[in-house]
Amino acid sequence: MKNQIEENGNKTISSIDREIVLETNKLTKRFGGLVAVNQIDLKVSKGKISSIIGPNGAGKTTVFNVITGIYQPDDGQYFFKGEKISNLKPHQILSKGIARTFQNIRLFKGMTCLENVMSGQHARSKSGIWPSIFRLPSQTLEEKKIQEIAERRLKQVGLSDHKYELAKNIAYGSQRMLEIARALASNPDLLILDEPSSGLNDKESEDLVNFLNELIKEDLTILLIEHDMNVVMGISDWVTVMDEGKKIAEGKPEEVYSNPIVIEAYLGKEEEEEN
Amino acid sequence: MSLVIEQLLNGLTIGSFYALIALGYSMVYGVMKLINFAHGDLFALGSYLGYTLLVMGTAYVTSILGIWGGMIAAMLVAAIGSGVMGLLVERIAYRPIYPTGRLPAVVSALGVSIFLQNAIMVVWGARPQAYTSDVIPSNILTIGGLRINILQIIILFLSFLLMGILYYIIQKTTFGAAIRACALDRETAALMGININLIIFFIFALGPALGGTAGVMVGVYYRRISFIMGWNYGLKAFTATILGGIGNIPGAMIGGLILGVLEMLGSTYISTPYKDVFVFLVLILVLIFRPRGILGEKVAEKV
Amino acid sequence: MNINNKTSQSAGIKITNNWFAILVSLLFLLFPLVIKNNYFIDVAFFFGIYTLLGLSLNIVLGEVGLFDLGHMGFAAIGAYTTAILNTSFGIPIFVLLPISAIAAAIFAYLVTSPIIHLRGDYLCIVTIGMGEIVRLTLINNPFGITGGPNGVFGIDFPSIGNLLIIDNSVKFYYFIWVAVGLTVLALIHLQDSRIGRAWNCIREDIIAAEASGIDVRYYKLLAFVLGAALAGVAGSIYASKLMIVSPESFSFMESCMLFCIVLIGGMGSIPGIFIGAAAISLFPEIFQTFAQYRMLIFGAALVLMMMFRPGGVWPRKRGKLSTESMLIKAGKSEI
Amino acid sequence: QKDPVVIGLQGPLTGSAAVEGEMAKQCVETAALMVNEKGGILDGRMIEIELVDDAAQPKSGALAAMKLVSMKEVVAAIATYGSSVTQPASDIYEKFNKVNIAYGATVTELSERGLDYFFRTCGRTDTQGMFFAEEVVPYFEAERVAIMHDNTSFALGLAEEAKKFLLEAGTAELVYFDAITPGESDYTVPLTKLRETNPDLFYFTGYFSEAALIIRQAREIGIDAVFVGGDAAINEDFIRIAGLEYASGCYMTQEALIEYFTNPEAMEFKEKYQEAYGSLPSSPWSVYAGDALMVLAEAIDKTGSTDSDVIADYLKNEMEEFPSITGSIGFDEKGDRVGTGINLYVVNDDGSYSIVER
Amino acid sequence: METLLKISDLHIYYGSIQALKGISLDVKKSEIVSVLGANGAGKSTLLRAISGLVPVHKGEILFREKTLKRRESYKIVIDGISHVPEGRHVFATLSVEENLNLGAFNRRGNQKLVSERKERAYDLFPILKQRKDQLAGTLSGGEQQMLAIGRGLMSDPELLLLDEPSLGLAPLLVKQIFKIIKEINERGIAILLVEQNARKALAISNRAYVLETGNVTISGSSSKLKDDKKVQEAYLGGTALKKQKNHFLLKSNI
Ligand SMILES: Nc1ncnc2c1ncn2[C@@H]1O[C@H](COP(=O)(O)OP(=O)(O)OP(=O)(O)O)[C@@H](O)[C@H]1O
Ligand SMILES: Nc1ncnc2c1ncn2[C@@H]1O[C@H](COP(=O)(O)OP(=O)(O)OP(=O)(O)O)[C@@H](O)[C@H]1O
Ligand SMILES: [Mg+2]
Ligand SMILES: [Mg+2]
Repeated sequence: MKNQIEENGNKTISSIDREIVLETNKLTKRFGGLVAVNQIDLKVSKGKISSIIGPNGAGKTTVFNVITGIYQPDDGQYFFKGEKISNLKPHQILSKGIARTFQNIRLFKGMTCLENVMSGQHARSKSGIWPSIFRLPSQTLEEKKIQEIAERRLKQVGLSDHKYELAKNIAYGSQRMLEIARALASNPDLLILDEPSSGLNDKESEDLVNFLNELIKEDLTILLIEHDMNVVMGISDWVTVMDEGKKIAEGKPEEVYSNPIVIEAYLGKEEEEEN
Repeated sequence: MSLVIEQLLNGLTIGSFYALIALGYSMVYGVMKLINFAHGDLFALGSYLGYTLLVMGTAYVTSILGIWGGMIAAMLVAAIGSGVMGLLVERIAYRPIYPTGRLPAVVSALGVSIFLQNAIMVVWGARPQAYTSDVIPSNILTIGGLRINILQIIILFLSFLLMGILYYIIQKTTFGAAIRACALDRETAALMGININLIIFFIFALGPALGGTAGVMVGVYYRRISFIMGWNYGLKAFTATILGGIGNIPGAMIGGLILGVLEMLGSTYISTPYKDVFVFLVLILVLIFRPRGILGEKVAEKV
Repeated sequence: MNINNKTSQSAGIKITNNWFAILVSLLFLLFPLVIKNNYFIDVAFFFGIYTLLGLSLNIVLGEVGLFDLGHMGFAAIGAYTTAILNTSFGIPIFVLLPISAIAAAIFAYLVTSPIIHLRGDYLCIVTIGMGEIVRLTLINNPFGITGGPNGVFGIDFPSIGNLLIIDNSVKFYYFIWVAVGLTVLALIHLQDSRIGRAWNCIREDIIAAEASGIDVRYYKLLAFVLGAALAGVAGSIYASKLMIVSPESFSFMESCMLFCIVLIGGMGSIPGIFIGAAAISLFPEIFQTFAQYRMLIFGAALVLMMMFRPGGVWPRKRGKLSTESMLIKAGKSEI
Repeated sequence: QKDPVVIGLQGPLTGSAAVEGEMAKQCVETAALMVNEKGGILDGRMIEIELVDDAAQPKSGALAAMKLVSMKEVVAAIATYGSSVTQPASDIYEKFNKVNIAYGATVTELSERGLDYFFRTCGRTDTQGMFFAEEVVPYFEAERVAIMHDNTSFALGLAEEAKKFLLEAGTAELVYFDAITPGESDYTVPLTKLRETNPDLFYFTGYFSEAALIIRQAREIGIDAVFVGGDAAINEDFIRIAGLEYASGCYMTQEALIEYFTNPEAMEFKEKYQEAYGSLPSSPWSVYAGDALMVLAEAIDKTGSTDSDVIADYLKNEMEEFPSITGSIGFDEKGDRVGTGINLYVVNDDGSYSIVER
Repeated sequence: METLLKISDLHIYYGSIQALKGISLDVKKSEIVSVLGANGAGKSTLLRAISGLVPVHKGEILFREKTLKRRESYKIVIDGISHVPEGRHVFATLSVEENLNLGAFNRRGNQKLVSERKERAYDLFPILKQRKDQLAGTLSGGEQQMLAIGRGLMSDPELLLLDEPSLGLAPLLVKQIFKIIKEINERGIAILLVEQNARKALAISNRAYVLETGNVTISGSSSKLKDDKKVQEAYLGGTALKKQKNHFLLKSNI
C-alpha cells in the first residue's frame, strides 16, 4: 500500500515541468497529538489552477492556514517565487502576493461591500497617519486609486450594484464573490480559495467555474480546495489529494480521478442513482 | 514558619471570598458572555440582608436559632435575596439588551451597579454597618504558636464545600453540560431540548446567591460592611475570574485563591500600599504567557 | 466644533448634513455669549473634556473594538506630566500640551505592546489593571513627585506671554471646544482613510484583517497610542483648568464612564460621542437637586438608555464614503 | 416673611465619602435650626441651606463651587470635606470673592496660599501631629512607635506630621511607618508585619471604618501595643464595629469630640441632632460644618452685611472666642481656626470617653 | 398516510426584511421531503420557524394537529421534532459523548435509555465511538456533521429537520450521509431535508418543494421534479461538467 502511494506520487510529479510559484517542503503541523499536516510537499505552477482535494479533516485547510501565516508550522519550509516565506505573519505573506478566502466566509460584516474591497488593498497603499489626518493631496490621490480599483473588482464579480450595502446584508453567494473580490483587490500573484463553491447550488457553482476560468487569464495563479468534483474536474490543471495529513496522490484531474487510492479514500464508488 | 502558615491562611481566607464571588462572574460570563458588573453589588446586598436579619433584629434571630443557626439563617436569607435580585436584574436590565450584542450590556451592567450601590446607600445609610459581636461566634485557637480564628476554618470549609458542589454540578452532570452548551451556542442548545430560560434562571440565581452567601461570611468574619464594598470586592473577583480563565468554573476558584495569596505575598514581601500594583502586574505577566488565564482552555478556533 | 464648520465645509465633510454641523457649531460658538452664567459655562467645559476623552477612547474602543476600561490612566499620565513639569520647572502649559500627549502615548506604547495580542475581556482586565496601577502609583507618591493623595497643585493657567491668558471660564470653554473641534476634524479624516478602514476591519474580524494585509498589531498599537495621546491632551487641559491634579480624578469608575460615553453614542460614531459625553457630564448636574438620589437615578438612566437604544443614540451609518464628493473634485483636477 | 439668608453647603453626598456628606448636611441643618429657632439673623431672616454634591471628586468639587458662586443669593459657602476637593473649590470661591469655610480639609498647605476668603473650622494636621509626638508618646513612655495611615490626604498628612515631630523629638524610635488601602476588609497581613516590629505604641491616623477593623485584627493576631487613633479614627461607629471589648482602652488624639462637649451650644446641638437623627454624628468633621454655619450666622448678624469682604474681615479681625458648638472659635490671618484644644481621650469600659489628664 | 407536519401560509420577518412570504407545505409520516432553493431563498428560515427559533408573523404550523406557534424550542424537541442546524454547530469544547448526551437532554434522568440511544448512534457512526472523549471542536468537518446528526437522533424524534447535511463534505462522505439519511428514514423517522445538492436530495426523497425568495414555486413528487425543465435549469446545472466526469469514470473502468 505504502509503496503504491510513493510510486504513484513519483510518477505524477515527473509529469510537470513548469515554473513553480509556491513550493512547500516537508510541511508539518501538529495540534496536540494530532498530525494535521504531515510532511507535505506541494508545488504550484504559475498561471495554472491547482486544486487540493481530500476527505474532511485531511488537513487541506490547515495547509492553507500555514502557507498564509495564520498557523506557524512545526516543521518544514515553504517558498514563494523562490523566496523563503516560512514564519512570516499573515499580513507579510499578503504583501508578498498571496491572497486568500476562507472556508467559512470571513467578511467585514459591518462595513460596506466597497469598503471591504478597499480594505483588501491595504498592503498596496501606504498613506500614513499624518497625511491621513491632514488629508494631504498624496493621500487623497491614493484613496481615489484605491476606490477605483475596488470598484473595478466589484464590477468584475458583479456586485457593483451593492457597493454601498453592508456586507452582511447581501446574499450568501454574493458574499463568497465579495470575499474573492477582496482578495483580488490586493492584486495577488497567487489566489488561494478554500471551498469557494461550498454552499452554492449547481447553477451557481457553474458560474463560479466560468468566473475562475476568466480570472486565470489575468497574470495570476490559483490554488483551491474543493469538494465539488464538478468544479475540480472542470477547471483544475493539477490536483493534489490529501488524506490524514499526507499527500496520497497528485496529477492531472483525469489521472487522479481514476486513481484507485483516491477513489477508495475520497471519491467512493460511483453509484448508478444519477442517471 | 508559623508566620508563613498564618499569612497563607489569611490569604486563602480572603481568596476564598474572591473565589465565591468570582464564580458568579464566571458562570454569568460563560453563558451570557456578559461581564456582570453588578455582581459585586449583589454580594454587598447579601451582606446587608444578613446584617438586617441578624443585627437589626437585635439578636432576636440568634436567640431563637442560636449563634450558628442565626448565621445559617442569615446566609440563606442573603442567598435568596441576592438570588432574587439577580433574577430581577437579568429580567429588567439585561434580557432586553442581549440580542444586540455584548457591549451595550456592559453599560447596562454598570448602570445596575451604580443603581444598586446607591440604593443600598439610600436604604441602609452611608455609614458603614457592623455585624455586632453578640451575633458572631469568635474564637481564637492557638495551636503550637499558630493563632487561628475558628471562624476562618469554618469559612474556608464552607466555601470549599460550596465550590465543590458547584464544580460537580457543572462538570459532571448532564445539566452542567447543558450549562456549558448554552455558554457555547445558545440557539443550538435550545435545539437539544434545553430550556434556555431555565439555565439563565439558574445562572442568575445561583451566582448572586453564592455572592450573597459570601457577603454574609465577610460580614461575620470582618464585621464591617459598607455600601461600596461591592465595588472593591467585585473588581478583585473579576480580576480573579480572568486570572483563572473566564467562563471556567475551576478557573474562577483557583483564580480567587491565588489572588488572595498573591495579595498576601505582595503585601508581606513587596510593600503594603503597592500590593495591588503587584497583583495587577502578576496578572499581566500571567496573561502575557497564558493569554487565556491559568486554566483557560485553548479554544479550538478553526479558521 | 465651533471652528470646524468652515474647514469642514471646504473639505466636503458630512457629519450627517453640513447644515446640521454648522448649526451645532454655531450653537457652541454662541453659547457662552448668550448664557452668561459661569456655572453653566463650566459644566459645558467639562462636557468638552468628556467629549475629548470620549473621542480618544472611541479610537480604541469604537473604531478598533478594543475593550479598554482603563483609559483614564492615560489621561492621568497627561495630567500629571503637565502638573509636575509646570509646577517644578515652570514650563508653560501650551508647551506642555504636546509633551503630555507624547508622554501618554509613550506610556501607552510601553504598557500595551506586550499585551496587545490579548483578546476581548482579557485585554479589558489588563487595561483595568493598567489604570489601577497608574492610580495606585500616583497615590503612593513615588520619588515624592506626584504629591501622593493630595496630588499636585498650583498649576498655571495656559498662556502665551501676555498675549493670551486663559484664566476664566469663558476662555477655558473656547479652549476645550477648539481642541475638540480640531480633534473631530482629524478623526473624521481618519475614519475614511485606509487607517480608519484598517481599524474597522480589525474590529470586524481580526483573522480576515490579517489575511487582508493589515498589520493588526501595528494598528492596534497605533490606536492605543493615538487614543492615549488625545487623552493626555484632555488630561493636560483638565489639570490647567482645575489647577490641581489628584488621583481620585482618574479612578476606575471614571474609566467606566468613558466607556459609557462611547456606547451611549454608538461605537465609532463621532456625533454619538457628543451625545454620550453630554449624557455622562450633564445628567449628574441636572440631577443635583436629588442630592443622594442622583446617582441612583443616573444608574437607572444608563440601563434605560441601553434598553431603548442598544446600538447607541446616534450610531455610525455606513454607505457612501465621506471622501467621495471630494475625490471627484480632486480626481478631476488631477487627471 | 422676610427673604431667607442662603448659605451654601458643598459636600460629598454620593461616592465613597458619602457618609461624611450626609452627616455634614445633618449637622448644618441642625445648626441652622438652632439659629432659626432663636429668630434667625438680621432681624428675623431665616437661614436656608443650598446643598451641592461634589462626590469627593476635584472636578465635581470645582463644578459644585461654581454652581454656588453663580447663585447670587448664596452668601457664603461651607466647603468642603476632602483636601484635594477643597483645593480647586477654594480657588473658585476666592476668584469670585466668596467666603468659604472648610470643615474637613486639614492639609497644612491649604491655608498657606494667601487666600483672602478661605477659612476652616477644622484644625491642621501639623498641630495634631505635634501633639502626638510631644505629648502622647512621652505620656505612655513609649520607646517603639508604629504609625499606620491609609494613604488618604488627611491620614497621610497627619502621619507625616507625627513622624516629622517624632523624629525631631528623638525620644522614641519609629519602628513602623506604612499605609494600608482603605475600603478593604482584611488588614492582617500588614498588621502581621507590624507585629514583627514589636511596637509599644500604635498610632493609626486613618478613619474609623478601617480603624475598627484594624484594632480587632491587631488584637486577634496578638498585637498588644497601646492603640491611639487620630481624630477620625474613634467614634461611635468605631466602637460599634470593633465591639466594646476591643474598643475600650483605645486612645485618640482628638480636637472636638462632640460627645465630650458640655458647653450649652454643644448640649443644644446634641439634643436637636439626636432628636432628628436618633444618634450623634459619628464624624468630627461634620460637626465642624455645623460650626461653620454658626460662625457665618454670627458674622452676618453682627456685621449686618452679606458682603463677602465684610464677613471675611469680621471673621479674621473681630471674631474672638465665639462660643460655637465645639467650643470657642476665632480665626487667624490665614483663616485657620485658633483656640482649639487637642486632647488625648480614652474609651472607657462602658463606651464613654474621658480626657486623659497628663 | 397520516400528516405529521402541516404548514400553511407562513410569513416570517427579520426586522423589516420578509424572509418567507406565505409558504404552505406538509410532511407525512415516514416520508422524506426535500426543500430546494437558491441561497437566501429562506430554506433555513423555514426550519428555524418550525423549531421555534424565529417567531411566526403570520400563518400556522401544526405538528400532529397541535400548533407550534409561540411554542418554545425546547418543548418542540420534546414534542418529537429534532433539528440539525446548518453548519453543524457542535459544542466545540464539549466531548463527543457530552454532545450526544445533550441530544437526549429531556431524558437525562434515564441513564439506561440514554446509553441505548447512544449505542444506536455509535452503530450508525462508528467513527464517533472511537472519538467519544475528543473535544467536538477538533473533529473534522465530516465527523462534526455525523456528530450533529447523531446528536439530533438522540431525542428519538418523529420528524428530523436536516439543514444542508452535505455542506462542505467530501464526496465519499456526502454519499455516506445520504445513505444514512435513507437508513434513518427506514427506521420510520420522517425527514424534512434542506439541500443545495438537488440531484442527491431528489434521489432519496419522496416529495420536494422548490423555494424561491420566500415563495414555494414548484412542488410535487421528486421524480416529477427531476424531469421538470425549470428545476433542471436552475438547480441541476452543470450538465456539461457532468459529462466530463462520466468520461473520466469510463476511463477509470469502475
Ligand atoms: N485549531 C485547531 N486545533 C485543533 N485541531 C485542529 C485545528 N484546526 C484543525 N484541526 C484538526 O486538523 C485536522 C485537519 O483539519 P482541516 O481543517 O485542515 O481539514 P480539511 O482538510 O480542511 O477538512 P474539511 O474538508 O472538512 O474542511 C482535523 O482533524 C482538525 O480537527
Ligand atoms: N438573522 C437574520 N437577520 C436578517 N436577515 C436574515 C437573518 N437570517 C436570514 N436572513 C435573511 O433571510 C433570507 C433567507 O435566509 P435563509 O438563511 O433562510 O436562506 P437559505 O435559503 O437557508 O440560504 P442558504 O442556502 O444560504 O442557507 C435571506 O435573505 C437572509 O439574508
Ligand atoms: Mg477545510
Ligand atoms: Mg440555509
